Amino acid sequence: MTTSLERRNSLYENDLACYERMVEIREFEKITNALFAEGSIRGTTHLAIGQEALTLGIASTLRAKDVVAATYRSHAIGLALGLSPESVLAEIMGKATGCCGGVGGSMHLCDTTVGLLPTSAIIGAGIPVAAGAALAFQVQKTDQVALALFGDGATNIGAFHEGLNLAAIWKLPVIFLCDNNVYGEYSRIDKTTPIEDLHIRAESYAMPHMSLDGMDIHAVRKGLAEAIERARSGGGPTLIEAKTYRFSGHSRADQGLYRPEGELEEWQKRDPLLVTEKDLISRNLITQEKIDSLKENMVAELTALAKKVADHPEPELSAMFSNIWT
Amino acid sequence: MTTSLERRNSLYENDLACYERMVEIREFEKITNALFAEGSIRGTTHLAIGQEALTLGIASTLRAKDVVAATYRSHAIGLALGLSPESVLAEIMGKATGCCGGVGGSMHLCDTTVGLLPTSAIIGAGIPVAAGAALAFQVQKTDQVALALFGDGATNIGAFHEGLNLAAIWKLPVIFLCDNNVYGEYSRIDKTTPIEDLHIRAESYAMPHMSLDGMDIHAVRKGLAEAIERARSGGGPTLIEAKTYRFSGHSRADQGLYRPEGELEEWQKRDPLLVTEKDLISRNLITQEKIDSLKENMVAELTALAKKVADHPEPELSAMFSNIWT
Amino acid sequence: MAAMRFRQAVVAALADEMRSDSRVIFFGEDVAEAEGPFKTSEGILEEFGPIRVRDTPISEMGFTGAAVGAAMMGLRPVIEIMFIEFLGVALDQVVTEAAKTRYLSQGSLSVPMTIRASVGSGLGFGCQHSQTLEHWFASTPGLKVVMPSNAQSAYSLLRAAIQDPDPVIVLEPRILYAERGEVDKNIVTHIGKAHLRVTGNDITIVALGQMVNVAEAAIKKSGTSADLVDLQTIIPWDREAVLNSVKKTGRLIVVEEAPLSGGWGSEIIAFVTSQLFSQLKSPPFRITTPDVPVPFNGGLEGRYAPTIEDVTRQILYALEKNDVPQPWWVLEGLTR
Amino acid sequence: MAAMRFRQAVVAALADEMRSDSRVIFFGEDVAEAEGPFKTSEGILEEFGPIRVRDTPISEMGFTGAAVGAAMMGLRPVIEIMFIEFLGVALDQVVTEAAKTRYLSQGSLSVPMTIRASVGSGLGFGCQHSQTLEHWFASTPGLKVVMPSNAQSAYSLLRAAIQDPDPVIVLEPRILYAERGEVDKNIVTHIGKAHLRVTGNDITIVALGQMVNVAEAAIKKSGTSADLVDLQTIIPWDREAVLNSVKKTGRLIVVEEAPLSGGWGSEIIAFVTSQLFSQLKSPPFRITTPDVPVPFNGGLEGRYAPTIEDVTRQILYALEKNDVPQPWWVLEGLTR
Ligand SMILES: Cc1ncc(C[n+]2csc(CCOP(=O)(O)OP(=O)(O)O)c2C)c(N)n1
Ligand SMILES: Cc1ncc(C[n+]2csc(CCOP(=O)(O)OP(=O)(O)O)c2C)c(N)n1
Ligand SMILES: [Mg+2]
Ligand SMILES: [Mg+2]
Repeated sequence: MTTSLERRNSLYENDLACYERMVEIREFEKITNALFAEGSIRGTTHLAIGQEALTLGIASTLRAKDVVAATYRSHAIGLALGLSPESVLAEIMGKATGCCGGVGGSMHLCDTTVGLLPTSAIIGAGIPVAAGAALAFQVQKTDQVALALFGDGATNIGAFHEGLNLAAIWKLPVIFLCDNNVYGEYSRIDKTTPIEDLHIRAESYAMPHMSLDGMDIHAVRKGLAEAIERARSGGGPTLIEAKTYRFSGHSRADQGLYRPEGELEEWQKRDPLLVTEKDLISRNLITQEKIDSLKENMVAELTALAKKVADHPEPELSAMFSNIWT
Repeated sequence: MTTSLERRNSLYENDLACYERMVEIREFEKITNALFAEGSIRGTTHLAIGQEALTLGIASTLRAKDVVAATYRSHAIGLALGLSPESVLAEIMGKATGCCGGVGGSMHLCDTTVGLLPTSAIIGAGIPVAAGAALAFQVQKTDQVALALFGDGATNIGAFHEGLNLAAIWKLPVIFLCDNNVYGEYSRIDKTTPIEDLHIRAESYAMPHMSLDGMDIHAVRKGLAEAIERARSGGGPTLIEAKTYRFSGHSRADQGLYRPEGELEEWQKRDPLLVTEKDLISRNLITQEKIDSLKENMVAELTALAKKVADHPEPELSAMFSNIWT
Repeated sequence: MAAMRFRQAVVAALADEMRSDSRVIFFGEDVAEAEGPFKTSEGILEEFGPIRVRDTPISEMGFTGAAVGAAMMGLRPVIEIMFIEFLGVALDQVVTEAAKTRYLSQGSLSVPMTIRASVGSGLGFGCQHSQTLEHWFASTPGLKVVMPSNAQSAYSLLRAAIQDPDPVIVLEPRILYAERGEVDKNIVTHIGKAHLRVTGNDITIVALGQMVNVAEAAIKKSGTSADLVDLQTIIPWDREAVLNSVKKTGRLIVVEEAPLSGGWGSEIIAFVTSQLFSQLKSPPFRITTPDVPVPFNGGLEGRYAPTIEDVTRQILYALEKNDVPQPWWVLEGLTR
Repeated sequence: MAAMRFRQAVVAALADEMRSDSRVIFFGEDVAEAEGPFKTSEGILEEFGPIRVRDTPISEMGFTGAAVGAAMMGLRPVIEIMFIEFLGVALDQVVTEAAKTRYLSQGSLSVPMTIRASVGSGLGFGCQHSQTLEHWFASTPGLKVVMPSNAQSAYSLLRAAIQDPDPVIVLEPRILYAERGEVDKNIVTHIGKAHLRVTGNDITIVALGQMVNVAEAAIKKSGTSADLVDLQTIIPWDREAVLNSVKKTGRLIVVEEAPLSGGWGSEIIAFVTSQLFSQLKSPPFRITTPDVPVPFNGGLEGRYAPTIEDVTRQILYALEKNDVPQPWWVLEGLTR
């Protein structure tokens, strides 16, 4: 069985592998949605359909020993960083075989072998935590970096302001990556935020910042590489705003009906899968037939996986009493 | 006995009265410091010596029905808004005659007859509260405005970020007045904040902003008037940074020894009292003799007041159990 | 009398208060246009408009503080905190500002604000979205905290909270939002007053929120004659009602959706013991959750809060043995 | 053995840990160059340098969260929260992030951070700077909370806290910073273990922080033979030590610098009552502060926390009457 680290390492310098992982995420999210609808998943889910280029750009640019503090919108970043569909789905279904033993659920994934810190379900909480991880790297004089992945809506919470200011004044090796998918729950970002380009908030901390096309993995890699290089070389933090779009609803059964007519369709024209497929085909790295069969196989695999995971063991009662205090 | 409101109203269109109030504040703070040193005041004190032009600029520009959410550095703003030296000193000395009946102390002054909300000893707390007061004015369709007075260090707390963003998106009639006196406790602002001009943080909220000379009452009035006019006319909030300097230590017995050689002296050349005296003399509104006698009398008055307040009654035990719940 | 869901009772109470008092405004995250993540503000924006009903940015400290300021100026703000855990980024405004305002202003200002927050376990939201956290508001003179247990108390308590001149926190058991119940709009509930849900003679059971329903079922199941005191207000709780019941029964059990360590029930036990020591026929005790984070897995979460079966077992043990039963996790050897 | 002030014991413990463990770092507001608002980090920056010892912006959420992240990565951060009230703007990072990390990472991560905060009344800092607020951390599996009562425990508990693999909050009674005491650096204190300050037979008195000294004086003054249990750790508290003492004495009083409503002592009373009901010779009770904000005026603040005189009165009453005395504010007709 391949480990998370192996799955992660397979992505480097391999655009085809990254594309396959994007397809995996897309189909995984669709199946998760179906499982939730049929009642096989309790609680909630937060899908990242349409944002696959962003998570893969992160996973194929950061090194496995760098760390990521992400959010409840966790499946995609988890799979991208290397967690297996089995360990993620098992966690979402509360199985003992899940990456958190089934006690975490959809909002809380964790796998330290690929640098995924426990994802937080509190808006902004991961921002100072990532700064703190970077502080440790600075003190330990390693060349690791930390990355905080958060949404557009999170730029209005106090922890964002305090975390960025602290990282700037201490020149910490951390990247603040804002996934601007246009919505915070059911609110369009312009309803809650008086500026359009969120990355300019970095000016308040004299921090370098940029915006990039979150639908294009190359653009994500390029911008991220620049920020990582700065962080590793002692240049301090960067705020990156990735312009993306949440193709699915916010969570659970949300259909996203509050979105203006045609907005989704506009963005779907730049579906990261399409963008990547065009690129790969033009570089003769893949054919349409391969793409079709790849997707078919992925659906088949994940459908089989879902059946298999459904039969995985539930956690023992003792799991509820473990890992609380030493 | 003159009321707070009368003392407040005496300031409007009266530069001489404003100057006298500045002298009152200066001498009041000195005596407070002496009383603390000799042990007649318990707890702590936060003086605003050197910042008299700012508090008087506020008091003579805002109307009495507008409200102010200020901080533990409360004596100066309290006296400027109209509270009597007796009610302020009595509060600082914990007397039943204090503006909070002696249960508040130096960090907590309040007088709703002149719009002073209970001053908060928590950094940044008054910022969203002021926005909320402004929300009430907007809903009630009055033409009142709210003003939050806070320090340079407070611009690094989450409540600053959230309060400004909320006020901007709702276009609330509120003025955020940052008293940049260069220090937050014992830390020079540049040690904790990567930018020099704090007012540019308003750009994060597409909010109008300005910086002004906090040592010159005319400059304070001019900038404030512009912001107030905008707020009253539905133009929303403004962030104002008043450049001032804390002549005294942060609190209690602090001597401010951490300040760079000569920095205080540089700023003292622009002592707001000197600046105002020059102005008034040049306009033949006062003479040096008058100034000298005014200061002499003020010292005498306040010295006598201190003796008198020392004999004021202590609060009854019942005060401790009053005004908690209805 | 009308049958409605708990969440509809919340909407009805808010709407009735907004109709009868123009000072009442309402805001929170996605409460206006989206009508609330739990549909607890259906139709509110439509009826009362965007001046009085607003969506906020994701800024709990900002909008909670704004409610404090607006309340000081004479409005009656009602805010929604989607999950009680989110007050962890805004607690200062509630306990250090709002609760101290009347005191510091010597009564010249008050903070008549209402904070509605969904609480509790049972829906698979995980350890950061499933706690009740009443204890955050304890030891804070100036605050009041209530928790409804059905549609009727959801309606009556929210109306009482909005009318109250002090800051009131309404903790709504999320798991009950979909529950149907009869609501009589004429029933007026007073903050600080408990409701005797069941009356009996042999034992007094004190509960709150969703545990009231669990306790009621357990009383039936065990076939005992018990007083079931639905506390309704946790701060300040109805000492008189509890003392009177225990004077009658001589026995006391508190059923809590709160951990063994730190749960609110200890105060009930301690106070009653100090006051009625000689009248107690058997040791009073608490039935609580174990000292663990709320687990996600359905099987585990199903054991987290006291269950009908376990409460039944403990009631019967107490009455038969006149002694204190062991919690299930001790019996099953899972922890001390 | 060395005589030093409480605040110097804090400095000594931090310095000794920083010397013996390079993973220990320290930051907070004005703790480096200014050596701490209460001079609790004298010489630390000078000895350990600006990489390990830092001043922070006024950003409790930011730097508390940074400590959480640094601890996850293997450092042992110690942070100073100047006044415990300031955690009201940062509680989320402590109770919802740090306390859940070990659980959510299934033990692959831990958060060995120490939060030092000054607490308590008596110095005229007013109602927003004088509380103890232990209850904010209650009901939070994963956290530990300790409170020293003199220079010795200030030293030993801080060392134990820094060495502990879990997040530990050290609540330092501000009023004790200037107090002198003997410190034996070889005395090792374990988190979760109480200290029997005084031993006797007739009654068990449980106290914490500055109240331990008040209780000790009251025991002397009343001339009673009492066990005085200095809890030292409030979460998780030493159930065994308290039970053993009450088994011996049959009587229990808790002396708290916490309000009648919501104070931590209720848990001690409730637990002991459930466990030792039949062995209790008289009703256990609490001596607390009244349900009021901490008043500024010296005369009023002097009555806020239990005084030697009042604790003496209540101990004597309990032993003579085998009953529960009234709090002073009831006797004096000030409130119910
Ligand atoms: C402090 C806090 N407030 C509110 C919430 C509820 N909430 C969960 S997700 C969400 C929207 C966040 O939007 P954004 O930051 O854009 O991230 P996205 O969900 O779009 O990825 C909100 C408000 C929360 N989890 N934490
Ligand atoms: C949340 C919070 N953190 C820390 C403090 C302690 N504190 C009191 S005053 C102060 C300095 C504030 O500096 P600034 O905002 O510049 O205001 P100034 O004192 O200079 O007027 C600090 C850190 C506090 N009161 N509240
Ligand atoms: Mg978003
Ligand atoms: Mg300052």
